[in-house]
Amino acid sequence: MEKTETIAENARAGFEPRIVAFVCNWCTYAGADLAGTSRLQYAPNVRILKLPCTGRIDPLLVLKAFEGGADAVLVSGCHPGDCHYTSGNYHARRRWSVFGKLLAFAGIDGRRLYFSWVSAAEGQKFADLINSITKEVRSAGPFDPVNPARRRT
Amino acid sequence: MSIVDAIRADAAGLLQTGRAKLVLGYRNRQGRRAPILLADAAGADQLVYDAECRQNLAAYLRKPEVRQQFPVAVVAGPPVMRSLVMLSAESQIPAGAVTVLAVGENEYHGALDLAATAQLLREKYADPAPDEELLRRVREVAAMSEEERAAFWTEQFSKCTRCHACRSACPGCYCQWCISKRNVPQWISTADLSHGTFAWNITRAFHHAGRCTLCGACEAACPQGLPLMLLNACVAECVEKEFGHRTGYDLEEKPLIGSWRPEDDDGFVR
Amino acid sequence: MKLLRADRLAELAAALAARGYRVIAPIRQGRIVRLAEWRPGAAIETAGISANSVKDFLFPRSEIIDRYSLNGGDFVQKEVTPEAIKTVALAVRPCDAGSVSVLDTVFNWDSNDAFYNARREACTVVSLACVRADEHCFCTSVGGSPGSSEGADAVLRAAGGGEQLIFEPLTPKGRALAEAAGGALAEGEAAADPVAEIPLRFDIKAVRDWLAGNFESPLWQEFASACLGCGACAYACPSCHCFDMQDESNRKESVRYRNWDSCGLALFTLHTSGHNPRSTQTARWRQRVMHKLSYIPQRFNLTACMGCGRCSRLCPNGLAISETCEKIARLCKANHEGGTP
Amino acid sequence: MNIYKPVVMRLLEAREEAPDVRTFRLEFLDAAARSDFFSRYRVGQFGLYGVPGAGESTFCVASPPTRQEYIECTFRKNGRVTQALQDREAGQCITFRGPYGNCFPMDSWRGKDILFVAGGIALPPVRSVIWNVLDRRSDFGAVTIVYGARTAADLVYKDELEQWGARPDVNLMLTVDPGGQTPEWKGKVDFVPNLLKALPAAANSVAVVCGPPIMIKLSLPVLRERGFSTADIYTTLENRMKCGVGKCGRCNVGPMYVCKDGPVFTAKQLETLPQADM
Repeated sequence: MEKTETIAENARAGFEPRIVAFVCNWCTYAGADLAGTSRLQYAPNVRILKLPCTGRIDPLLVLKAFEGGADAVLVSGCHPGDCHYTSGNYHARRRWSVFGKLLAFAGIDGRRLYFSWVSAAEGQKFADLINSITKEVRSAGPFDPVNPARRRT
Repeated sequence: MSIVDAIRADAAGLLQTGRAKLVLGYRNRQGRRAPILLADAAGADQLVYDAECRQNLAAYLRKPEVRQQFPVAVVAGPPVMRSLVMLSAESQIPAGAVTVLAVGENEYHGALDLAATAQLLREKYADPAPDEELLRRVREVAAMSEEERAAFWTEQFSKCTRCHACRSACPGCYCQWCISKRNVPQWISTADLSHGTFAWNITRAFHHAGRCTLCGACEAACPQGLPLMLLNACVAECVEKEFGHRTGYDLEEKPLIGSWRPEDDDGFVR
Repeated sequence: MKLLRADRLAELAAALAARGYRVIAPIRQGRIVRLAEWRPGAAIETAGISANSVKDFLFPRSEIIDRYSLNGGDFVQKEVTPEAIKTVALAVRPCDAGSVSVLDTVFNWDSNDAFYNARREACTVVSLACVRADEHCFCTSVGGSPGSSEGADAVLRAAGGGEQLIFEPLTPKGRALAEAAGGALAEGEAAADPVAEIPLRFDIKAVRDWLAGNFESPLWQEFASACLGCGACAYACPSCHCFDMQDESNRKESVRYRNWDSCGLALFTLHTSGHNPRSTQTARWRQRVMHKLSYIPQRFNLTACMGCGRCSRLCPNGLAISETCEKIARLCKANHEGGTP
Repeated sequence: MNIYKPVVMRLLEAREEAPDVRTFRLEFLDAAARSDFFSRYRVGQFGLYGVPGAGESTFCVASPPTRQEYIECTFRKNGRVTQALQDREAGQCITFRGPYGNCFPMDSWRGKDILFVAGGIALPPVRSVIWNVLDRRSDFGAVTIVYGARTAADLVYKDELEQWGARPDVNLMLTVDPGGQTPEWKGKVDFVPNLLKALPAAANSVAVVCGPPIMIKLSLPVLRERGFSTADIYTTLENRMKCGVGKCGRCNVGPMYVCKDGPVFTAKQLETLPQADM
């Protein structure tokens, strides 16, 4: 597991990506919780927002995150079959597939929008996921002023 | 008998017998084509039909003034027929409320009910010739870098005045409270600034995933000439490739985003 | 008399831009000709009419009219000054220039709208008289004309069979522009070409009389039957001026936008209780026609329709003020001659 | 001068009048704004009350010009702005624009009998006129107040109703719609228009009528039958408004702009307006 940087060290590197993570309450949030209780360190750049299920994570939330200036958005929930509400993640999967391609077509592509399955037991996977996404976004650089969804007033 | 004469005869017949209280068709208007809502048989000779008829008449089925006149008849080419089948699959058309005056590329199929229309579409118009020019432009934009694509769409959306002609022209946009009208919370900004027009155009295109028949009415209606069909074509291509879904061929088709299959692809999920 | 070669309009634009004017002119963008900011190298379209009008630069689609910084329940009001860039609207149509008098009246009767007036002061309107018209134009039926100079600070008139353009300054702003143009305008004599022939399509007086007494007429249902209730006609119309005010905020700041609005949209008159005085599209189309051709004439003694034909060209469903007026005029003629409508 | 720029007011007290209905008592933060307001305010005018980030809403000024320490407004929580307003606590500020619109012609009523008719949440615009009349009681003849609501709980200004009922020089008739009464309800149980039938014929009197459209529609014929001419019946119109200064076109009904030519109209004027657009 590679050494994670603290905020102080990041600041010297200059660009600090702001990543918004919409996660489902039953699996990924529990996984993130497990990462915390297992003392796993992961990049502090992520802001985690808990929703009942990936089925409830609306594309409007993703647009609102980019509008507010997110450098990247992660949407994560239970593996197919594990959903507390049986089929929330199946619906979400179709929605992500179409919405992801539409946003990519409009200028918000794979280095800005990430989807993942993280179960309640995968604390390690969650920590690694956040670290790798942070690294990718840092190399991609700030999303402003390219971000087409950004509020400019 | 020419196609137009056949349409006029059927329209007059339906109005006289009362099988339709209103016929939605096209009229000649100073050389261009415009929708006409005929209530009396005498006016049937105003009806015309040719490739210039681009408005999707299925969009009128959400108007209260039209719904009060059910049953109605609709002059429909393949894209409009598919929209009618889609609307029926989404429970927007009561049984027997719509008779379709079905017109093909160069053939008139008579007055059909929706079941017969879906059958006709499956037999005769199952795989319409793709619009090569449109697909070329979609590839052209898709080939751009992320920065170029973002700049391209920011520039296109900057002309959008949020007049919602695209929403009014589309049969799929029948929500009484469109998301853009909601202000608690204000999901989509009301201003025509970049964040408002981007969120509006992307949300509009996404809400038609698996529901759009690529009829082109939205782009034709846009006063500022935005290339909306690029967004629709991108979504339609993904929907057909990923889920094998083609809109408007089955009265019982399940909504794309509202249904799922275990074997749906999720290779893009980490 | 000031003259310039018709194909050297871009040079006039360049000269004015060099003197600090933001130049707005009809420019082709894809299949649409739009009034947009002129950039060196862009060709100025002198044929046809732009999809949008000079209204966009006097009364923009969205404008911030109030700004607050927020701190929990408290707020601090911030100064908002109207933004007024020195602008020249070059080669707009006489109907656009004429619409400025409607906007001036509405935004200055009883109280003065500082935002509109700031832009209006900073804008010089140069209209280009029409030598051709299309089947949608009907300015002559509403008191306008293809060569009118009303509302314009200067008029460009084609001369020498379209080879030349006469630059006719009319106001101090127009004269200041001629002076700023400098070498781009040459001295000389030329006779203006004849303006377009636009047949009278209806008698506005007969239409207005009919409107005054026929609010309840069932014909409105037929006039509005094809309308699907979008904002295309109102947003393209040079004299439509209705607007909405919406606040948008995040935790730290809130702005109050003034946005265009349209009586054709259902939300325009919807009460919070759910009651909507104009609940049908028929009532909304009636309001559009009555407000322009009956109510504003009664209040301000001017017609709020310039006959530019934009609603007729742009409406996806073929509605048009001119078509409704023609039907009404035919009706009046039939009633007048005792025939049944 | 930015005609859309509001002034800031502090919320002194918020009183719960009925379910979801609250009365705000507001004071101007800036003395100059206060004197400017009261130099122009006449009873019947309205204002736009706002919360930055939510927007502005239109209500009448419910307190009379004879009381210049504060202004009051009463409103029901129904949408985004009224929700934001009702979330405000005493001591916090809101924005205000006004006074806008025309007023009740009080001076022309000198010496006349006055009948006030109100329904439900429409009492506030009438209440400002009632207090204005009662503050100059000797200028006017007999005062009759007929006020009804769907249920007893929906009656607003309950304490003031008692004050008016206790006054010898005011004839107060309270009612609730059938089925809206509570066991201890002492007032009448009937619709407001029916109460008007029992009134004495109008001699030298004017009527102020405010309420839901159905109440006005049923009350007008009864008042006409009791001898009120349409020129003597006044009402306020509640159109949707945004700018309040005759620019945005939203409140346009017929040739009238309700925010400039109204909100106070006589029944005679209302008859000239297109009824379908009301």
